[in-house]
Amino acid sequence: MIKVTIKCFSQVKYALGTNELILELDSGTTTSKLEQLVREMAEGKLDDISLRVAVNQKYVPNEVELQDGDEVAFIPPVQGG
Amino acid sequence: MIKVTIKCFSQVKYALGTNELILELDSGTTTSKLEQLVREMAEGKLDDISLRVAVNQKYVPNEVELQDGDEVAFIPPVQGG
Amino acid sequence: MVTVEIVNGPISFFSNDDSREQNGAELIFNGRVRATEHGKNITALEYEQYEGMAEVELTQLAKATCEKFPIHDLYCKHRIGRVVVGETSLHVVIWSKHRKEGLDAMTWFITELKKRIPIWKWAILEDGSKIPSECSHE
Amino acid sequence: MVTVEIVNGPISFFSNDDSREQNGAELIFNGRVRATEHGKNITALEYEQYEGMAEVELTQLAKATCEKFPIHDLYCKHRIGRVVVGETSLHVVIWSKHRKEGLDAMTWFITELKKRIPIWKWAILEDGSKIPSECSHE
Repeated sequence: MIKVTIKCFSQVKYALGTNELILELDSGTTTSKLEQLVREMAEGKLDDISLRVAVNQKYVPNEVELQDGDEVAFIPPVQGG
Repeated sequence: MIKVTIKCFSQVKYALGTNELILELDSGTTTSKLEQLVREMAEGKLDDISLRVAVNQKYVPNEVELQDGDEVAFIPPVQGG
Repeated sequence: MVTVEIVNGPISFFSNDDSREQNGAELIFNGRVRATEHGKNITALEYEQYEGMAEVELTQLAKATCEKFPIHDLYCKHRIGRVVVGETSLHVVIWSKHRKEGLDAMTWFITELKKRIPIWKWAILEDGSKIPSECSHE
Repeated sequence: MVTVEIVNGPISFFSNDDSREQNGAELIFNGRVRATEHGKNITALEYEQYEGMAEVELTQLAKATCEKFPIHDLYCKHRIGRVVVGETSLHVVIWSKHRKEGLDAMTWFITELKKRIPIWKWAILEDGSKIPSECSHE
């Protein structure tokens, strides 16, 4: 098992009602699998929202396998400026 | 005869050594004819310089006949900014 | 050279600098909070950041802008937290030899900022409620 | 609305205005005198204007810019007389709803200004002599 921290922002925070989740996952869990889990937890509220993935505060364009202690964020469309 | 004032700026001022010329010209003198005269007075110093014509402080794109009392400027490339 | 700051509270603008003898062009962009956001009347925006990542990404973007365009310096401040209508949330200054590269660099920098810097807006409505601003690509 | 001034002496910049509730973008351009002009070292530029015509043309251009682009306001000050290296000779502020039209309007306004406003530069060289700056189309 691995433990990962999920940082929640904007619509993800709004949908899940929390800033941060700490989850225990099976070893070998990928970012795609975790995104699917997060979308299920949001009960449809994230269905129309595209999410980019950041692992340890860096965008990762492709699916990667998560490691114990990783910090993950599913980044909804950004709105700086 | 008509009397016109020629305002001189930048390279025209530099070439003719004056801010202003007042000339008496034949009735019917055109802007093109006056430009030719000014270029002759400059003794070649304006040969490589394109000049636009303003009459009474407005650009005139085409040749016009000058009137008594007109203010004329032969405008070298402008350099504002 | 780049200077990037993410600031919680009012932005102090970068001060005027007459010592730049080779910088013919100084271009300043101030992004302000408007009274309407996606058709809704608002009293303020509340900017949320991914702390750490936002500043790192913004600094990288500023450096990339200085490499992509022949500009001398780029300074940027982005405000976080509550910003009331009329106040400045984003302040960018670019110095360059001529205006063209400054304008091109400003256009690119802000466009990319709006694509990749993890900062989000929450709309504060007239009744005091707070909701995520809808996604926008202006 | 446009405000245009041709000023003999240092320019005071337009002051910050937080009351603009529908102007998301404030874009400011400051054109500065550089230490070199067409490869020559200079200590200052001396700007000459066609008095009367320069201000009329500049005002017309500012109005034309507000008609051509969906911007709210354009303020412009141009300095005349001697401007030492590092100082600002041209100060333009454009307010608009979004940044894009502001950037486009700024680009067009300055490009046209450099084509048609009857203002010229004299270079003041290090030995104190004064010559017309060569024609430039930057």
